[in-house]
Amino acid sequence: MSQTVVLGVIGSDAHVVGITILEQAFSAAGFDVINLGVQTSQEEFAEAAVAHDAEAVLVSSLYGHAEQDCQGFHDVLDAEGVDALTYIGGNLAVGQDDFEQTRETFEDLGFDRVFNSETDPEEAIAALRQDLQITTTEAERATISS
Amino acid sequence: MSQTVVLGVIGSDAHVVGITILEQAFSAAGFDVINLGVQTSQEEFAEAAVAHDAEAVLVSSLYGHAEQDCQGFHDVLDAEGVDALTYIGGNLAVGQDDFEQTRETFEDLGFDRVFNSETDPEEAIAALRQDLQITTTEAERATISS
Amino acid sequence: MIRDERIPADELRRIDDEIRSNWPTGDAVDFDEAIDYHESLPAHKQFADVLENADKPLLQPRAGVPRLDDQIELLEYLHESGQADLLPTTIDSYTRDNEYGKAQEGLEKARETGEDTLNGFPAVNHGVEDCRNLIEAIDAPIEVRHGTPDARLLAAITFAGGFQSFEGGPISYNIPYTKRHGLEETIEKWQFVDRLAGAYTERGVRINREPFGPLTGTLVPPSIAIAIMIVEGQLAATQGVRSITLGYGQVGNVVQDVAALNALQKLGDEYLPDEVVVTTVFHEWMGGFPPDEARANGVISLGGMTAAIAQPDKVITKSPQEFQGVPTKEANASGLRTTRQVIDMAIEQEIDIDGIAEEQDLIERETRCLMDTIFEHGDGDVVQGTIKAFDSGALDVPFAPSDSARGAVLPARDDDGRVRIFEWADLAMDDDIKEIHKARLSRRADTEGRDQSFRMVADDVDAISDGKLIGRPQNAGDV
Amino acid sequence: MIRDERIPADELRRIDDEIRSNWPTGDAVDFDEAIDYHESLPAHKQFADVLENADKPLLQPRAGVPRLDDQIELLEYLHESGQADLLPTTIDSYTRDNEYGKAQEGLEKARETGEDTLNGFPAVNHGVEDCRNLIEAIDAPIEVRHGTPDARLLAAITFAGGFQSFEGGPISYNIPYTKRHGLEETIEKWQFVDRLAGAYTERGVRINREPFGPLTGTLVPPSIAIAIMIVEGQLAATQGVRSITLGYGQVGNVVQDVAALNALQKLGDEYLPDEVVVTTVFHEWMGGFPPDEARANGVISLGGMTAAIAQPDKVITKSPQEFQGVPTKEANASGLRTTRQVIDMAIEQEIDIDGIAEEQDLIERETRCLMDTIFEHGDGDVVQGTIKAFDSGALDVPFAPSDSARGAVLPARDDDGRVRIFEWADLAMDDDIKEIHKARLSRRADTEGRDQSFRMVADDVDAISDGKLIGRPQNAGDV
Repeated sequence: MSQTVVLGVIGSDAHVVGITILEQAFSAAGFDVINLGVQTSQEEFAEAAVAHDAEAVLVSSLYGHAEQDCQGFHDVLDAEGVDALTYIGGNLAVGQDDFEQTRETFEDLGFDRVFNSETDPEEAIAALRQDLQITTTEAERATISS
Repeated sequence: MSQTVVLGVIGSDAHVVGITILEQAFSAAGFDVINLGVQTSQEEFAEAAVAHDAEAVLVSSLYGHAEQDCQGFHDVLDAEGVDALTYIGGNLAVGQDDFEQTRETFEDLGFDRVFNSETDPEEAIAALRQDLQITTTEAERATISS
Repeated sequence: MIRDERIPADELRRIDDEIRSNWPTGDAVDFDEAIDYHESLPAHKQFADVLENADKPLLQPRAGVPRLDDQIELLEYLHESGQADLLPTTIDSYTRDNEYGKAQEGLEKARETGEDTLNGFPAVNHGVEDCRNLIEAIDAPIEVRHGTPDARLLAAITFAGGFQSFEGGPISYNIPYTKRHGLEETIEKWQFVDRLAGAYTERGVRINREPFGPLTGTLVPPSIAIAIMIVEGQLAATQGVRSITLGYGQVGNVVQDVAALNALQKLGDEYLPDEVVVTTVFHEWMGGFPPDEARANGVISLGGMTAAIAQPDKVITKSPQEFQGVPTKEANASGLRTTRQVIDMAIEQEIDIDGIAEEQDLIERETRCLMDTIFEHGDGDVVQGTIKAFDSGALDVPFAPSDSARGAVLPARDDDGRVRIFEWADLAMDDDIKEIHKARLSRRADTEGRDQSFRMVADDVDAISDGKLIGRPQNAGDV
Repeated sequence: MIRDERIPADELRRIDDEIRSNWPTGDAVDFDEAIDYHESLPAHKQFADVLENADKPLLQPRAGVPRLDDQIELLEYLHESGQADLLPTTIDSYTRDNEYGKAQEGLEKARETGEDTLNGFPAVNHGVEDCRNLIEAIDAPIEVRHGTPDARLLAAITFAGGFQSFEGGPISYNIPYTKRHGLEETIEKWQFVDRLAGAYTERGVRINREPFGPLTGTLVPPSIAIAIMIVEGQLAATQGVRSITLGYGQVGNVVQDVAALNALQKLGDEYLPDEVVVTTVFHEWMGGFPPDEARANGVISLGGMTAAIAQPDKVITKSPQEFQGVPTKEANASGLRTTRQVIDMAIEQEIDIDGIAEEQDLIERETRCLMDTIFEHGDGDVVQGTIKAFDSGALDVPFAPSDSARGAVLPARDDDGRVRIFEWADLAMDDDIKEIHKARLSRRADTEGRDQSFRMVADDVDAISDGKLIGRPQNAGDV
């Protein structure tokens, strides 16, 4: 059985291109992708994670307000009983000169992994496979059958 | 017999396009044109006017230093015994906001007519015909035979 | 069930009364008086006539600020210093969301502080009289540009206010702009807008309507854009609109862009009723811009060059400050003049590029596939057909944020930089056409020594802002 | 009598000794040591190799300031912020007039005051060591650009100083630049320059030579420019030069410009000896620019577009501040990046324009007429042929200030904007070719409802700076 990931753009951000490409990439890699689209609230992420028993919640943000949009996000997930890995990626801070600082900020907020906007989808997929302890072989089988 | 005009760019100015077009226009209108080209000194104008017994000396200047270049020009012409109409045209002053003032400056220097850079060759030709009292008919005959 | 049928006159009046009661400025609208007003405008402010009779592409920028006097000053500047032929009035976001109360607050604050507290001109709040003050102050035709799913009150007030051109449509102002508006809902709202424009038209005041061609602005395959333009044109024509400007957003490949503009005009003329005058508008590149004004000027100029060759009726220009958002008025005027210079230098030249006819033929065949599926989905009714085709995925728009479109279709550039379809999902298209796209993308994959994949899509999305047309892999890139 | 013959080795040494004694810095030139120095330079500073092996057009700006550190800073900026592939060092006017004393004064004043008291880099005064300091500081190849009729000492010092490319030639740096230098005189001087470049070449250090293609920069008919390029290429080849870059200045009609660049490469390969590697350089519009940076960017972009289609080996870029003279370094870099963006977006596209082959054929036929007349005038000797053909007017350059050319030929644009010859004077050209030009100009006259006349010439000279390509009469102009 394939693993499910929930994907969406948080807050009032309407940048759709990134998650469209992520959806393709994770689907091609054998994951079941629930794409919530743009302008997704914290509650919608939590509800979808519960409804689909998701292994991971992938949050995208490109308009520079990710920190505000993610305040209390992990409390909401906890309250709904979501037990999933949480990743966030994109342009996470306006004028992010020092990405290591940004990474720390979002790890402190509770995210398991933090990616900048230059990250290839493959990198996120490899990380998720590692975190979920999926062997490459299994994943490759999934890709071939997809 | 056709009338002779001497044409040239005064001083160290190397703008050749304007006099090239003037040469064509005056030739087509039936004048004999002695084109001295660019970077012509006051003395060269005077010598050519004497040598060719010119009816008119047409001075062009486009680089903004005409006033300096023409100081004493009419003294040089007088000294050589030149008895010809003198016209000047082009960009006669740097930032010539008030052309009437520029016209006055050059009339004071001794020029019979002063033209700005927007002047059509036809206008200068018409002025010269008037000043030389050439009838249009005679000039038109000249044009046709040229 | 909503269908492509003209709204009856009494229903038009009923809705008109209803929507005009949504905000106090609605009261001032008097249809008969508005007709007189339009008739009083000089010929050079009659939008449709000016556009349709121009002998070269007319240029129009984007521009909108909250206060009337600022908007007048801005448009005067763009007209004089930018030499814009047609002018815009871009509406603020609150108005687009029908939040007239918030727009009012913003407008009042703008008047108090002198700052631009709204991102556009709140025409509903300004009301009929101030719209007319704008129309009278500017010596050129002005179009309303916005992005409003329910633009009924905006239309009622701006039409009465003397505007004679109105951008948007039920698909083009829904799919790329909002997440949760249903298509059925926006079609109904826009039928009213078109019907109102049609009512003016019937009385001799031709309101020009302009569906928004670029859609999501991100590598939209020409045939998808053209099919949606035709549908919106048909819906408008049904309601009595007689001057329709179909739009198309530059993809950056000159042959494909010229072919697409040709196809847009040809299919528009063919699919729309004879009594409609069809014109075209070309949008300079709507995707990501380079973060550098010098490079942005290059992108703008390629648009000007394309316009000089294809000769659309209108060009919507970009500014060199596109990357950073709303441009200064100087940058906006600069984009206009750069475009004008390129067009005027190139337009008298005979530039016939090989392969335009073939590309146009392909675009037309694709568009017909989409139009056929809409027809079939709706059993002959274009409204039902559009709703159902979007629902089934037979019609789709790449990178659509809206829940009303699947957004499952994915484009990628071929080896020549033309936009092809990499992921068809359920898009209705003949197999032989799919094969052509596949072969073209395969050639690119060969050149780049990689498989066709969504990586190409991602690379292509960023390519122009990174200084190239095609998103080649980094290692195969620069020397 | 001067002929197209290689200067003997002893004569080369004699002249070299003589000219190096003209200014104290000449002493430091040591040919064998200079060869070692060139060999020590890394591959990416070997001008000819970099240029000849590039897979897309390389960009090069114009730039020169008096002080070494300022010149280093300027070139570094253009390389990094402008992304220039090749860099220039433009020489000051005093050096061009061989007034090294005045140049020295200017340089010393520049060093004292920090102001740019010279309009370029006085390389002779700087001498071999400081030239090498410049070469070493900049991570790209650098060309010497000037406009010097007698450039012998400049060549001796800059070649020894590590420069591997040198612009100019006996016709192209005479006819458009000065009034009173005889052709025989400049040919003799440039034979030495080429012979010296040939001496380096013989020792394995290929000095690239680049005749100045735009000539007077004002509507020069392509065939006239190409014929002069071929002559200068032949003269250089005779003296042993093996890397020659023939130049051409944009006229603004895309078809004619692409055809001309194609013809330049083809005829260059054909007329020059096999052992010469012929490359081409395209100069963005050298005529009058619009007094508006936005419009200037449009002119620059049309050049970029043309370069993307024709793919010359090198492009010399203009800046948006061209109208006002020497640009700031920012504007200079901006012109580079605008050009780069247009080229990189368009170069992978297949843009085959109809009529290029026909236009190229016409240009080639015209060029052959001119080459034939030169051959005949010189009884087989290209030096004598050139001198005599200019003298008789069989070879001529429009708007030439020099007394060495008649300057009686006059160009005008045809109805498509291509540069034709309106006044042939004594130019040697087959009658059927003249008829073609006449017919094309006649079509324009019909369009404009006026006779063919010098008014067209005058209007065309100003057209691009006025925002158009063709100088149409005002009354038939804008709406």
